This record gives sequence, structure tokens and C-alpha cells, in this order.
Amino acid sequence: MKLHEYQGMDLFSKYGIPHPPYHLISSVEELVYIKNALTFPVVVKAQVLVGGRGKAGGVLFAKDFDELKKAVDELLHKKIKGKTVRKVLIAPKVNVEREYYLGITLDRRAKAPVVIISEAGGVDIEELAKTAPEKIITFHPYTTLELMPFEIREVAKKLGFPKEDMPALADIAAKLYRLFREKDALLAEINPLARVDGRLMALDSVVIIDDNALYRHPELPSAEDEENTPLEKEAEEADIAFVELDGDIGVVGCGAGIVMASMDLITYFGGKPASFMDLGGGATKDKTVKALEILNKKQGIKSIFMNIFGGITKCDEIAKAIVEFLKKTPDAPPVVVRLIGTNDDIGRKILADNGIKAYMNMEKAAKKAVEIAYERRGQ
Amino acid sequence: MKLHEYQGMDLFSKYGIPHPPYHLISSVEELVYIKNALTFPVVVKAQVLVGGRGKAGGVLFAKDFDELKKAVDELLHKKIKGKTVRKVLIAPKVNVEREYYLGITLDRRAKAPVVIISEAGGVDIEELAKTAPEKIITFHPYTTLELMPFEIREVAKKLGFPKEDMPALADIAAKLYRLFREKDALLAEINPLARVDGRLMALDSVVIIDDNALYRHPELPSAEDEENTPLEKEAEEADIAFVELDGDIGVVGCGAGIVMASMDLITYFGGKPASFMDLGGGATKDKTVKALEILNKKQGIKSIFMNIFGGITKCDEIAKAIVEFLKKTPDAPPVVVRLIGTNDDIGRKILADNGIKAYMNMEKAAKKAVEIAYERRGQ
Amino acid sequence: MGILVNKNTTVLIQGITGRYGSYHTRLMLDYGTKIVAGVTPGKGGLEVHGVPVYDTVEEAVNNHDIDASIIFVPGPFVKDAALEALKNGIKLVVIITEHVPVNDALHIMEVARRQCATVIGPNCPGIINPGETKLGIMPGHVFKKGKVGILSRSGTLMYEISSLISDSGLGVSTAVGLGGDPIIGMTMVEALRRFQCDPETEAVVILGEIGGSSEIDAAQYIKSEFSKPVVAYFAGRTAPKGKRMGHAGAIVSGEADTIEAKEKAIKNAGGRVAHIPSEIPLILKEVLEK
Amino acid sequence: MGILVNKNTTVLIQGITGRYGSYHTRLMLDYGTKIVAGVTPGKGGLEVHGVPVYDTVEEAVNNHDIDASIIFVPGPFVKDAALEALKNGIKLVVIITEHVPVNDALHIMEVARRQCATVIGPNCPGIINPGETKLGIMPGHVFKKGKVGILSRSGTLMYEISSLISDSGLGVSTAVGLGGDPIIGMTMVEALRRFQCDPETEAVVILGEIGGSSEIDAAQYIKSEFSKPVVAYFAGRTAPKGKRMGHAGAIVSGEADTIEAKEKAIKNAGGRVAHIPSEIPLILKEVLEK
Repeated sequence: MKLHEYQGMDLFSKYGIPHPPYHLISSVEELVYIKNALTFPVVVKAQVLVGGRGKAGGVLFAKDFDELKKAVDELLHKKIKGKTVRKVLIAPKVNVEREYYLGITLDRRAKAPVVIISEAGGVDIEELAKTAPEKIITFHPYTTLELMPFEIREVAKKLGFPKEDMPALADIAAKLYRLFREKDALLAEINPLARVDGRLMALDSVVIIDDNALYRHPELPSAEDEENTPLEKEAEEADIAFVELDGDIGVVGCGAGIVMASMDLITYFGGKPASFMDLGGGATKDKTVKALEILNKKQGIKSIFMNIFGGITKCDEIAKAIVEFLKKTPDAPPVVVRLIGTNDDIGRKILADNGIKAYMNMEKAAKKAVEIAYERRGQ
Repeated sequence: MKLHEYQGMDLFSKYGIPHPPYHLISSVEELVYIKNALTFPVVVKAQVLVGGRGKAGGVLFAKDFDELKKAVDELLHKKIKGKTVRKVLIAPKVNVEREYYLGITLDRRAKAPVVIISEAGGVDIEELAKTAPEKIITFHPYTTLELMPFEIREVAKKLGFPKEDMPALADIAAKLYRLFREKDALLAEINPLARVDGRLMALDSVVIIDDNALYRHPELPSAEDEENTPLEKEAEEADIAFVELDGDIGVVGCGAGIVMASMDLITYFGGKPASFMDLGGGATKDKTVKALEILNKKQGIKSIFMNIFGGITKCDEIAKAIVEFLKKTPDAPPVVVRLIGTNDDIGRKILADNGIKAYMNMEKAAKKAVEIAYERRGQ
Repeated sequence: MGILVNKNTTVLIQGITGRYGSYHTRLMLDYGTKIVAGVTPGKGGLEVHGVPVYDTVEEAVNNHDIDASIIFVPGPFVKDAALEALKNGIKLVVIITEHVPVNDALHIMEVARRQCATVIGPNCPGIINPGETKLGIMPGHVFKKGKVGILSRSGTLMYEISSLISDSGLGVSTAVGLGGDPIIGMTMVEALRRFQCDPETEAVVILGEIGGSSEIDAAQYIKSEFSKPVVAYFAGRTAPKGKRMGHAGAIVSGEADTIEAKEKAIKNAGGRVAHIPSEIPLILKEVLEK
Repeated sequence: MGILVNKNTTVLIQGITGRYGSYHTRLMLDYGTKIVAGVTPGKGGLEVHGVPVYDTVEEAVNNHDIDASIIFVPGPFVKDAALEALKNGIKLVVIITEHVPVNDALHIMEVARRQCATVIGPNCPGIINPGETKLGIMPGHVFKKGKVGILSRSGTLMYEISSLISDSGLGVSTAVGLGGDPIIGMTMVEALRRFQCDPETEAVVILGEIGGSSEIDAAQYIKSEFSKPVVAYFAGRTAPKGKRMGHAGAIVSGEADTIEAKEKAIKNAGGRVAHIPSEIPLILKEVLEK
């Protein structure tokens, strides 16, 4: 779960990581209530979960209240990279003397948390890793339990950071590491960590929490996950992994690996996938019907490639679901079914009794789905 | 810092360890405010930091409001083992079906936390360790990071605890361990951990926090340390380690080891120490004067044995302090000084100039202090 | 033969009384797996498909010789179960469960390293030595005995490809589902090391995914030390950058973990790359005939 | 000779610019200790009594060969300093500082064990090899070179007794203040092991206290393995049960840690017990003449 900037800032507050005071509003009307609390100029930042928000026009400045009103009005309900802005954060525009990048994430290879530090704050760290890797230091904390100040001092020394920033940098890094561990984060990032009037503070936050650990963090804010489209959310509630894509061929299967491979096949044969839809293992008839119904709500789908290799999943359940779905939805796009595995003889018979062909070979089925989409596109 | 029962219970609440609801009052008048919230019979427990509170009359029961008033009136401001009761805790008297002992403390030898579990809850665990050691299991957690439920299940299995208590026991133990670690406790004890209406809950708490770690726990309640006498508190504020004792010979020195050895010598020669007073290393003249003044406030002191082996401490500072103290306090008991170490020649001269003899040999000085006390006792 | 397990491997099932654990216990028993005991706290004394159930792993190891444990307990309880197995000296732990918190996985792997124990998973289908034993949830019938070792980050893709390979007449020595999570126990390199020493395995198929660097590490190892032919297939070529594709591990987050980078690395290491699944058995036959 | 250190031991001072650290740096230099570097974060580039100061231990070890470090930083910063020394490969760390949180000490000892490093303290006066070197805060002039090893939980008591022994003409090989805290690095048993192998040491004096079980452990070791005469003296006989006597370690909390139990254990192990300090040199002469 990716947290909004302001949610991350709230976590920073709890861990004693300094940041400028801010106000959060979701309508222009609320501005009057905070009017007296503001010191101009201010920065107005759209709270949307997209990267490159600044370049996409999601960050504005205002030197007085009139400008602020205009900025808030401009940002609220605007779409930034497809996401609607529902809240904006207003904070004093500060005088940045120096900027650092500080991030903590997971090193899969080392199976350990990894700390990333650079003086080139404010920039895209992945970009910097390519262009000036010598400006970045990454290391695994000496003991996974906590990040010790000396580790930051060593890095700061190597990168030539000014001495006066060292104590605060070490302190903030230790706190960010504690947040990372205690809140089950996959990423905790301060970019930039800026020196303002001699004091280090976080001017932005990126925090991603491990979804699998959310159950033990009832204290965390709920997702407000605008990353997901309404259809994706509907699928999520039905425990179906669903990602909407740009193409026109719906792809459905059981298991992320096989669904990705199915998408790749569709592409290989010249088609464009409209979905990644994973029913998971052991999908029942009802769940499968629900999935197909959600997929069918997506605009412009020309064919559906349903690739079932039944391990835990029973092919007869899937077959029954397809029959039910097609009966309930006469205007549905053609479903090309590939069905093998557990109970595939029964499933195949159910489909045949209803006049539906079932492929054994997934590549042939994928090709067929592409062909159908191609034909129907012409109509 | 030893926490009161109710302060420990508050910590238990924070960590999700169940306990009966309770009310805390410090005057009989407050009873009316909680009257309607009570379910009788209740137990009334004096909040004093002494062991064996129950046997000393610190725990009473009341079956109705009149009895409760009497019980509260009896307990408040009563002295229990020398400590004044300032608060009482009132909780429903519960029906205990089964009792466990659960404690976590430090194993100095293994340099690790140690968990202590027994089914013989409610009794003195040190007593039980002598009489029925087979009823107690102690173990070091498999990883110091946290106590895993399976470790409790293994113990419960070995001690034959009933299955139905296992999940709650494991859960409470894990939480108590977390409290122990996160709050820098030296001891966290639930005795008894009782089954009441099928549910495990803490009926008492003993929590001792590492004084050296208090600086990082501003969230913890302040000490309210009734263990210390007013003179001890005065000394504490002056950064002097001071414990009042029953005898009549004041013992003062620099360093806990040497002061304990000095007390032992006083006893060895037939005297009785009136104090353990440790000035610490490098005591200044002013601190030493302050210490002697505090000691002089204690009633019935017949002589003072001042045993100074100056390492960091400078003997001239001590000598000046003694001279100043005796000038300011003409009615002070005789001070027998043993003075060697850094600058002892200067110190010795200062004392000689003021007619004070300084011993080199601590055993002779101790003997002299005992003799003086003996003589003055006769007066 | 094959790697990690054999027909004599004795197995403990943790979470044996659960719906899922019990179901797969039956399937594994049917396959021939030597399941000697199960553990479910509070259910000690029961039997599941004839397998005795204990409250603790300690009791189970006191009463049986146990080589490996398979964990079916729900995500929040996996750390407890895995540490219990490790503490009681079990040297191979297969974690089937998905949705295990990353911090818990980190902790498990740290302890396993100290204990010199092997963990497979979490979020994996397990291991199968066709015709001998299976410690996992894969459909046994799609795996035929043979000489191709299979390593996969995805379960279903492993079934699919194993089926293709088995149908082609080549067959499988051992197939290991390594798991789709960011933090997993056995890595591709460690598994390859074992295949290197297994006389029965003559070629290895790597089924990779977008995200992570395990295939890049594998390619480095193959280049420097691995002497058997390798065929790789990668899923997720068309997955959009930054979007989650179900597997937590499958996030494209940098240049090095793209399919292109992985394919290039495998090719540089002397391995072959299949672009669609049906190419895999064809390439395998080609490299094995050499 | 003597144990742990010798005249060639090169020393780093952590917290060298502090009042206390700087003062004792001068005293140690005067004594002959080979102090080659100091560390105080933010003060790199300075000199203290001619000793160069660095911001990090890493820089110090890059510029000097360092055998041991002495830590003078305040309690809350000791863990950081000790782990910094350990991480940078220093194998002997003496922690003078008192008021170190117990959890921090636990963590330091855990890491030191992994690194096979020796920690003395916290809350200790350090080590002295009279006439050679001192790594600590003890007044050097009360220690004369000789053949008696001294182990003490208390600093001041160690000075007092060492002075008595020195004045008696016997002298001291090495005196180690182990520290008064509940969790300390080097224990009595570990120190005795080293004295066992030191040809210069002919007898050992143990200065114990109420509380803890270190003297009981020492007695067991003496009984089974230690071949040199032992004289023990215990302070705190008259300390009231349950009262703190300044040293956090000195709490009488059970039967096993009373003075009586400790005296009995030492006697059972063949050691001698002194009841007042002046007995110690007398008994030493007796046992050494045998």
C-alpha cells in the first residue's frame, strides 16, 4: 500500500522526523479556516499516487491568498496522469540550502534492508544511479535491529557531507529506519531531505507498506488507493487480481505467472492485452462468473482469452462459470477457452454440450483470440 | 524504577494484555464518583512499592459500598512496611479458575532475557524455585527479537497446562516480552496470570524499568518513588547515592565498592552503619559539604566514617569540605577521616591546620569510628 | 535422485488439520510422499489421513525422524511455524503459504542461515521429484520422470511448462517452485548449485519473471560455474512498468530487472532463451542432443 | 606480559574531546599507554594532547593500527560507539562509561560474540598492566608491578586492594575492573582463563560483591580447571536485602547471590576468603610461599 505524501508526513511526525507544518484541504471553501495560519509564499501539492507529480503540473506556488485560491481551484479534481486530485497539501515555501536523498528499501538479493543516501536530493534517484553512481552510497545496516548513527557518519564522511548536517542526518536516518521496520514498510523515502534555515527536514515522503503485514497495523491510514480503477477495486473486493490494460483482448487465468505468460503470448501473436486477470488457485464457479462479469464491463474488449491450467482449480467449475456467464450476457465478446488439468474431461464436456470449443494448447488458443479480436476490430 | 501495580497495569493495557477493569483513588471522597461503576464484591489494594503487600494487610475485600468505604479509609495513609499508602486500586473480586506465573527478566550469566513460567501462580516464585523447581520452566527466547508463540506452547506442553489456555498464554507472553524489550524493563511479571470465566488476565503487575534507559521513555509515568526517604531524595537530587540504614555510624566514601567495604568494616569491628553514602568519582568540595549536611540531618548519628581513596577524587577538595562542614555545623558528630590518594599531602595539611587527624589506614579509621560511637552512645 | 528430496525424505506437515493442509496431505500421500507427522497447535492426538497430529514440532521430532517440513498455516502464523521447525532442527522447510509479511520472511531467512537450514518459499508450490516424492501442491500427474531440472518463480507456469516437457518425452528430474515473493529462501543460484551436482539432471529450465535480480545472479553463476545446458523463459514481457501483477516480486522497478536485461544475461552466459512456451522442449532437445 | 594488553597495545580513545576523555587521555599518555588516535564525531582534524582526532573509527583504523578502544562517551551514545568499534574490526573494547542501558549492553555483547571481540565493562575502571600500560581511569601510582592478578567488580575497591598488595611488596601483574553492571562483557571466568595461561601471574585476587552469580561461576571454574591460588574478598555483607547500593549489579535478589553463598563456593573450590581488606596480602603471602 502506497501512502499519500501527507500520510507519510504524519508517520514522520510520529517518529520525530521534522517536516514543515502543512494543511490538508479537499475543497476551496476550507481555505478560509486556515487563512490566518498560513505564511506566504506557500507551495500547493496535489495528493495523488503518481510519480513525477511536479512535472505533470501537480505542484504549484502561491505568494498570496488570491493566488492560493486559484492554485487550489486548479489542482482539486484535476486529473494527473489519470488520477483525480481529491486533496491538496499546503505548506510554506521554504528556502532550501542543501538537499539530500535518504531512502530505505529491501535488498532482495542480500535478503536485508538497504539504506540509500546521496547528496543529490530532489532528483530521480534511479536516474542518478545511472548517470552519477559515485554520488550514491548504499549499505546494509550493521545489525538489522537498528541503524546506528555511526553508519551514517561513515557515509557522510565518504560523500563529503558538511559536518554540521551529520548529527541531524544520523538522527533522521535512525528514525526512518525504525519506521521502516516497525511499520513493515517496503520503501521509506525522504526526497528531498532539505536543510532549511540550518535545520534538516523532510520536504516530501514516499512510504509503501507491505500489504501482507497490514493486518498488524490497524493504526495505519486506509489505502485511499486511487491507483486502482473502479473496476479494479470491484475485482479486489472479490479477491481477484485485476489490472486494466490498454489493449482489447481480455486475458484471464489462474496464477500470476501463467497470466503474464498468456499476455505475452497475445502480444507475440500481434494482439494487445486488455487485462491482467488472475483468479488465483482453486477459483469456484461463482468467483469465475464474477470475474468475467467485471471484465465484460470494460469498454472495447473484442475477445477474451481464458487460459486455464487446472491444478488446484477444477476445470468443471470453470466450464460451468463460462456457460453461466455467456447465458447471462448474450452480448459478451467471444471467449476463447483453453482448458486442461483437474477434471478437464468433465469441464470439456460441459462446454461441448453448450457449443463451446475448448482448446488444449494454449498457444493455439491465444492465436485464436488474437484473430477474433482482429476480425471484430474491423466491424 | 519500580512501577506501581496500576502503572504496570496501564502498560499492560497499552500492550493488549487483558486485566480486570479498575479504579484508582487517593481519597475516600472520590468513591462517590465511581460508586455506580462498581460491581461488588471488590478487592481494594494499597499501591505501595513493597513485597508481600497482601500479608502485610495491604489488600482488603469489600462486599458492598459501606465495606468499601471502610476498607479505603483503613488503607489510605496507612504505613505498610514503612511506606505510606497514597493511592488504592479498586477492582472486581474475580473467580479464579486457575493461576499461572509469568515473568521476564534478565539472565546476567547468559547475557540474555529469560522467561519464567509456572502454573503455581500467586505464590512467591523464589520460594517455589526452592521447594518445587520442577514446576517452573525458564528459557531464553530463541531469537532475542521476540518471543514466539511456539516457545510457550512447548513449555505449556511440558508442564501439562490445559490446551484451552495455550493460545492466550502464548499471546500474553509475546506481548509481555515486547513490553519488556521496548520499555527497557529489568523485570516484567504477571503474578498471578489468572483464568477468570475462561479468559486469562493479569491480576497484578510488577514492572521495573532500567533507570539508565529512562531518558528514552518520556512516555513512562514518573517514579513516585516512595521507596526513598526524604533525605534519600534530597541526596538523589544532589547526585549522591544515599541509603539510610538502621545503625548510628555514618559511612561516606567515593565508589560503591569501597563504601560497601567500609560498612562491612564498621560491622566487623562491632559497629552499625547508619548510611551507605557514595559521592561517586571526582566529588567537589561543594558536593561533599552537601553530602555531609544531608547525613547530619539523619537522627542519632554518633560518628561519621569518611573513607576516601582518591583516584579521580582530589583529597584537598575533600579536606576543604570537611573543614567547611565542621565550621558550619558545630554540633555535628565527630568525623573520622581516612584520606589517601591524589593530592593527599595537601588535603592532610588542610585537615591538620584545622586540628583534624587524618588516617592512612582505613581499618584503623573504621575501628576509631566504632569506638567513638560506642563512647557517645553511653552519654 | 534429483535435488533436495528423494523417496525416503520424511515429512512433517505444519497446519495439517486446516482445509488446505489436510487436502494436500492426502494428495501428497497418494503421490507417495513419506508424511510421518503433522502439527496443529491444540489439535494434538488427532489423526489426518492416518497421520498422527501433535501440538508442537518438538513432540513430532521426539517421536519421528523428520527431514523436512511443509508449512500450510495462514500468513500471520508462518513465522511462528517456520521458527518452530528451525529451532527443532528441521533442515528443509517448504513454505507454501502466500501473503507472508516481508519482515517475517527476512527474520526466517536470517535464522535459517544461522542454522544452516534450507527454506523454500514462501508463496511457492514446493518441490517435486517425479515418481518419487512431492513436497508441495503441484498436480503430480503433469510431471513425468526425466532428466530436466526446472526452477520457477511462478507455480502455475511451472505446471504448464513441466507438462509441456513431460509430454515431449523428456521428463523432469526435480522441479522447484522458488516462490514469487520479494524475499525467498532458496535462490536460483543455490538451486543451480544443487543441479550442478545431480547426475540425473542433464539440463535446466529457468522460468523467470519481470522484477528482481535473481535471474541476473543465476546468469552470472551459469557463466562462471554451471556446466549443463540452460533454457530460460521469462513471463511478464508485456506487464506495464510499475504495475503489480499479482506476484509481489513482479514489479519492474529498474533497468536491471527487465525481461530484456535478463534475456541478455542468460544469452551472454551461454544459455538459450525461449520466446513462447512451446519453444522450450524444442530447444531442450536440441541442446541435449549436442 | 600480564593479560589482555601489553606495552605495545595501540589504543583508540572514543570520546577523546570530552572533559573526562581528554583528562584521562593525558593521564594514560603520562603512564606510557600507546594512544594513537581519538574519535569524536564532528571534531575530526583536532588534536588532543598530540593525539589526532577523527570523525569516525573507520578513518582512525584506516590511518593507524589499533588494537583496542576505550569508550568515554556518555551512556546514551555508548552503543553507537561500541558497535562502531566492533564493526571496524577492533578486538578489545573497554567501556568506562556508567549508566549504559541494559538493553544496549545486551546488544553490544551479542555483536561482540559474533565478532569474537572482547568487551570490558561497561561501568568499569579498565585494565592496567603496572609499569607497561593502562587502558582505564585507575590511579596508576597505586599499582606496582608484581605477580598477583586482580579481578574486580568495583573500581574503587580495586584501587584500595591493589594499593594494599603493592605496598605489601607483592605487586600486580594485571588488574581488570570487570564492571558493576548487570550485563558486562568479560566475565570472571573468562578473565580467570586468561590468568591461567599467563606465566607472570602466580595468584589471583577476586574482589566480588553481593548480587549476580559471577563469583559462583568463577568458583566452579576454579574447582575444575584453575591451578593457581585464589584469594577472594566480598563487599556488601551488610547491605540490606533488596536495597540498591549504587552499583546496579549489587542487588541481593536470591539465595545464590548472597555473600555467604559466594564465600562458601570459593572455599569449596579451594580458594581462600579474606574478611577484611588487610587480610588479603597476608593470605597471598601465605599461599605464594607454599
